[in-house]
Amino acid sequence: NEKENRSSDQGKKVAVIVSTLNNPWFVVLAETAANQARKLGYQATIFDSQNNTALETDHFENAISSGYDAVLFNPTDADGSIANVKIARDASVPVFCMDREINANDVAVSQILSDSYAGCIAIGKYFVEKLNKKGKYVEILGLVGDNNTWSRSKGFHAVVDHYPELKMVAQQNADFDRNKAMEVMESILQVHPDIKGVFCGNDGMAMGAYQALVAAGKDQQVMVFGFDGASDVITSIQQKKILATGMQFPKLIAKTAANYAHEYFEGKRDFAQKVPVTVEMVNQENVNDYEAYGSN
Amino acid sequence: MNSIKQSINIAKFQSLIALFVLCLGLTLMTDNFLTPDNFWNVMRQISVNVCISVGMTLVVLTAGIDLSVGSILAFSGAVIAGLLKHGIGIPAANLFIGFTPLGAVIMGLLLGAALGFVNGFTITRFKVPPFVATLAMLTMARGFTMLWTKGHPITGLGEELKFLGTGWFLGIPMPVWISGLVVLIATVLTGKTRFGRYVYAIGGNENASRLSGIPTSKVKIWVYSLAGLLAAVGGILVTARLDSAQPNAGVSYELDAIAAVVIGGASLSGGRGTIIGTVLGAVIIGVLNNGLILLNVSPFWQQVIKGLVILLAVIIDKSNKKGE
Amino acid sequence: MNSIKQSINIAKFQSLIALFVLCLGLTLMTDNFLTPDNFWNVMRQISVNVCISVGMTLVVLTAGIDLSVGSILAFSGAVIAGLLKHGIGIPAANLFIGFTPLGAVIMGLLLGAALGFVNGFTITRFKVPPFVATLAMLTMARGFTMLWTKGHPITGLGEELKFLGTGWFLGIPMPVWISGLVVLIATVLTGKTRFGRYVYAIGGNENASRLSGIPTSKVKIWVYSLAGLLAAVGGILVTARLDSAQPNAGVSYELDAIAAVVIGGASLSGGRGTIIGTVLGAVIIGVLNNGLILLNVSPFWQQVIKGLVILLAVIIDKSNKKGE
Amino acid sequence: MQPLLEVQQITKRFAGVTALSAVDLRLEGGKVTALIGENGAGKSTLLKIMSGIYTDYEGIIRYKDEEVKFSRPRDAQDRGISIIHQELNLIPYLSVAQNIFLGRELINSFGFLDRERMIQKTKVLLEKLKLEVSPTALISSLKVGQQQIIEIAKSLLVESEVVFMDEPTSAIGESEVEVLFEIIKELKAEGKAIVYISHKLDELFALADDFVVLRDGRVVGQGPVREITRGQLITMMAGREVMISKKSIKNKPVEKVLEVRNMTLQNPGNPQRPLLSHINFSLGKGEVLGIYGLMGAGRTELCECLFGLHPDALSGTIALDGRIREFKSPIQAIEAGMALVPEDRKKDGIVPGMSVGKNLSLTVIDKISKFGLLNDTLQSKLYDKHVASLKIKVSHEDQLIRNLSGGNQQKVILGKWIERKPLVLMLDEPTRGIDINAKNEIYELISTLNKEGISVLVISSEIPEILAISDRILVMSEGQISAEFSSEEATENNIMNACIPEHINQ
Ligand SMILES: Nc1ncnc2c1ncn2[C@@H]1O[C@H](COP(=O)(O)OP(=O)(O)OP(=O)(O)O)[C@@H](O)[C@H]1O
Ligand SMILES: Nc1ncnc2c1ncn2[C@@H]1O[C@H](COP(=O)(O)OP(=O)(O)OP(=O)(O)O)[C@@H](O)[C@H]1O
Ligand SMILES: [Mg+2]
Ligand SMILES: [Mg+2]
Repeated sequence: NEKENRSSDQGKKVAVIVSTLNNPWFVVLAETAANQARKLGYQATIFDSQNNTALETDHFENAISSGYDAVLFNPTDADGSIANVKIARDASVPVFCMDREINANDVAVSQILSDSYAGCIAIGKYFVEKLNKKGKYVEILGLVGDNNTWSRSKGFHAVVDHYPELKMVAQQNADFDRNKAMEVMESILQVHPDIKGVFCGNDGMAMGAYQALVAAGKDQQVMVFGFDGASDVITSIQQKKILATGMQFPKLIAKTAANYAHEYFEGKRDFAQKVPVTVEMVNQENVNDYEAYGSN
Repeated sequence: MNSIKQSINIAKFQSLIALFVLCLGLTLMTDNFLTPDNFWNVMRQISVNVCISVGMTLVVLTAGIDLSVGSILAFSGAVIAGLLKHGIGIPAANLFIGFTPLGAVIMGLLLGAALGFVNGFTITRFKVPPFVATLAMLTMARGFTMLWTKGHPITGLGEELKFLGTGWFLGIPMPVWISGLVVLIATVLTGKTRFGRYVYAIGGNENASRLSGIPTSKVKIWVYSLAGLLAAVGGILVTARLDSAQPNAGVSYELDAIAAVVIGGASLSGGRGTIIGTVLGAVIIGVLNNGLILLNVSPFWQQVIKGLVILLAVIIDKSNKKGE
Repeated sequence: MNSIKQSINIAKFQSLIALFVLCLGLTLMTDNFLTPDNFWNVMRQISVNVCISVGMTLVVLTAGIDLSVGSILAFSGAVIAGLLKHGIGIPAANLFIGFTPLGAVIMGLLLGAALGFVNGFTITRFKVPPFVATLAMLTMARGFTMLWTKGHPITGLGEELKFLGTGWFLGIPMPVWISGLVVLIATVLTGKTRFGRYVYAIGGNENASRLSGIPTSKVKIWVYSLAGLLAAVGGILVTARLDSAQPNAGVSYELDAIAAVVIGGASLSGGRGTIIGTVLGAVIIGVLNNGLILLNVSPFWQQVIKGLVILLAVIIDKSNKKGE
Repeated sequence: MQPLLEVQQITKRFAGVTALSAVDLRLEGGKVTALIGENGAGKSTLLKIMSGIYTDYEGIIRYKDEEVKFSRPRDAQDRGISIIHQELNLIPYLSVAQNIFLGRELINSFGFLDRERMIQKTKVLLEKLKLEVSPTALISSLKVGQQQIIEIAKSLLVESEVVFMDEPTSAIGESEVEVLFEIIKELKAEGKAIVYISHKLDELFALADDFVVLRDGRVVGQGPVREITRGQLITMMAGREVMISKKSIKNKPVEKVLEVRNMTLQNPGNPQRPLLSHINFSLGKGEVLGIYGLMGAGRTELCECLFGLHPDALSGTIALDGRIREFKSPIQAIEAGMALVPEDRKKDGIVPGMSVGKNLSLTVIDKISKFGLLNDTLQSKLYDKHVASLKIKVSHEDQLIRNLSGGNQQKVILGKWIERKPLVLMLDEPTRGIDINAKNEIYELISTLNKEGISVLVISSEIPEILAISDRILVMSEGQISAEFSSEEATENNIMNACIPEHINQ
């Protein structure tokens, strides 16, 4: 059809639509995807949805009408983003989801997923083990309107809630923000100086919580768990400051997505609907096998 | 009257030139700007901002401001989605009320108007500055949205609602029909009715308006209620387009709306501005957003450029008005 | 003078009662509110907002508003961190400039003041409404922050800087020393100097002030520069406390600052308000944030409650001022 | 005869002041009642109560034999009571017609505004008032005097039975005043009750049937105007005898303080017709130079130019104390020794939310500073000095200036300039809306300043005032100086003749 013709005689264009650039993890994801696409000989542009599903719609529409040939997509929302991917599908532009899932089959060509829920189950297990199945703990949530916040929280609780002697004494949000996490932790420590563990919805908040613990002289007593695999936290795990994090592999995910797009252009069509990229738990024993944001 | 027309013309003129230059540049610099597809794209994308900005224009004309529109949008959207999907159940009374799409939409609109009413009431009855009253509402309505949705999106709302967001009618997308209707009604309202005249008068000199027998509090309460209602219309559009109500929808939409109003030539100190100017302001912002993407500008630079454009638009507007 | 004292007293009185009730309630409801530890906790947490709010008070006293403080905070913090960590290198000229912590901090402060200056200049020279000028700056400075950091935090800034954020001196945390100093200087500045008197006069009647020989534009430019400078001080504190500059630091801090100013009894239409009132406003907000967490209130309800408190504080303030 | 409107035992308190205590008043149809009294006597307050603006008062209002209590201005309007306020109450960015019909717009059969009909009616009204402005002109483009006529037009639009006029003539010239008087006479003939407040006593004798004198919120005298003399009225108002001081002739000054040559101010909207053209005059040391002219003659612009307010559109030279100066801003003008008491007190003169003490010290902050910090004692001293020497009626230093009456506000503004000891003091309508007692005090003040060697440039729209205080009089017409008289030569007649533009005489 027309689209094929137009794109075959010149370099193809790949849109990288990412949920937010307000968090370094996503910056890594977006930039790796764009760079890989460029390496494969395509033009690539990053679109920032600013955590706003409606803005994401705009990006899809704009990308399609300005002739992008594929979308490497990091959705803002598992449900809300479905409509957006459908826009692309209807225009026969292939979409490859990265990191976050959309709750629909056969809309995206393939979803390369980092399973936060499963990853947090692993962390939950380790958490239970490290706290010896009892004691008070605190959970710090990300943005309360964000569905990643909840998939992480649910994965964690799917394990931890089975241990009645593990008591969550506070659950507060810190919007994925390091400073806010520190302040929240400072205040929580006033009421619950005797907690043994903190589970944070991402690594930035884990760093903030850790800093509050250091200031209160409780960094030895309280174990901090994060999620993401950001560079600060990997370093901190090496230094035995933070206990564990869930390593997602943004670079791997991004590259896979870009490679899939390349294969798609080459004619391949039989992609697996879901390609899980395991979230690996990084702890103080195995940290030397990892580097920030996973290996290349 | 003529003078109002004149100022409309000037405002139009200003923004039209800016818009024209922008469009010309984009047409020359990209292949895809001037296509019917992209045209409807831009129009559909601005429709939410147009609805909100029209309400904001009314508020700004009375020398007020409404920071709560984004949160009201989210709450109304969430309530529509919730009612449509789950209805209201009161288990104790063994009662369940289901809602048709129309019923849910009406409830959402009423909710938006009611929240706007609360804004207006606080402002007029307790003399709370609009900035503060609506700032408080911004926080509260967001909290209510979270409470209502428990932080989770509400999805799968059926074809009828979806049609409002994604359907076409007579070759024009539904959101464009809806925002167009809003603009039409608001233009008549501000230019041709007593209510509109009072809105301008209150913004021009509230005290004098009261002494002239204008029920200033009543008019202002109406204005904020309308702004809330229009935010709810925005909420319908956003929800319908996504077939999903997002709890964090509409965050910082108030800033885009205010930008549209100001680029459209209205004065934040009240009494001056037009609906049509605001629409042009919204179009400029929309074309800019679209154009920056077509031009493949990095998202970080986009912010810098948008800030500059807002500033330039207002500076040019100001300097041209000096000669008046 | 006396009248300033009086109005301080009234503002103090208002906010003090509110604060007292809040503290009493929290003391009764929790075991841990009234402890020295928690006291310093709250004080340290509000220190950033205090710095920003003091600058905001000056701006609001001149009947202006500054929406850009959060972005300026982020940009200054990022520049300090970047200079400290990487210095400035110009490979072409084979030039590299390293920065000591002091040097970097000074550069950050200068940057903040310079961005504030740009705000003031746009507002006075081109007569752009403060809301619009600083809205544009909000967007632009955030964009620059992203460009400077490439979206990544800059971490590991050394002990000297960290001391400013986490150290103690004579039994008082460093951030509290710094914000205390800011408050002290600002109180003298507004109450005891010609500059302060001019700030109040301009907010009270700009025309009359100009005709009395007050250099209104100059004073306003100073005010916005100071607000930018104080935002940069906030940027130092945030960066130093975290030992890391976050590109998304300070988002929506302007709203907290405005809330503090307004709860503190200042009028957004200018000419009325005090530094000490604002500080009390910031303390109220800080105590509230702290208390809601101590009580483990659900994050959803926290927003609703905060909105309500802002509203109530202002309504009580208004109704008591009626009798004046 | 049965009164149309009657108030009994009206008392009104503001925080701290009792503005009215136990006032009785009877208004009859077909009569003009003059309400007079010093600044702050309570005149405006009384009218505001009767027209539904203040609703918290004690006492009874009876209208057409029926006790009424208005809860808002609209109620009174609907019953046929209209008021022209002392302050202008117009919407700057609406047009003349839109303002006149504000709150009572005409609606066509579709429920939309009937623009044509409103413009038509406005035209008729404006013709009647002999005001030549377009019904579609924006109010903000009109001068104060023209705006005041629009206010009058607004109140004439409704059929009302009682018309209150609170100093309608304070901003308009003699010819407009005559038009207004014609209209008032018509209203009177139609059987309407009119209350007229003015500080210009001559007007009252020409117009009023009855008088009511208020002092400190009490009625201190009333009766038919023909049974009282001017002197008696003044004594009643002031509680003592007041003499209008006459200007004594003195020697011509030799030293010139200010010299203006060929000053022209371009009109940005209309380059063909400059706002000021080829102004030449000089001001001697210790001289009082009066400037008279009709509304819109350009007198305000003249002062503004000398104060550095229009640096871009100005040409010509200004020499102050023998040095050619170019003022780019008020600051430069002030530093060179100029001072301006502006025409619009509320908008340009006072900082309403500030105390009297602070307003007084606004121009001389350095004088109340010690070691770079403001000093309370010095400020109080400054305050005490001026309150005593200017006889400012104020209860304490921290009283907000907006709670003072107009005359006292004006004295504060004068005080803040006197403290700077300017070379040239410009007074633009210094006694507008000020009672006769305060007026006299201001005249005395001018002559004291004079003796201290301060030169004064004073704009006034009242010929008697100009005659009373000036050593020399300039008459302006259409942006030009049309005549100059020494105080001996000047008479009401030759001044009036000089200010009528030539093409009208032809
Ligand atoms: N809103 C107010 N708050 C406090 N005091 C007021 C207020 N309005 C008027 N007053 C006081 O009430 C008294 C009567 O004022 P009013 O304006 O009626 O005087 P007036 O006779 O109209 O004077 P003028 O000739 O200057 O217009 C004055 O002492 C004035 O200071
Ligand atoms: N901004 C303006 N645009 C156009 N014309 C103006 C403007 N300001 C003043 N004018 C015109 O300039 C002339 C001089 O006005 P000005 O106010 O100086 O007169 P004035 O003698 O001081 O009158 P008044 O006695 O009312 O103070 C008038 O014809 C007026 O209409
Ligand atoms: Mg009066
Ligand atoms: Mg004048």
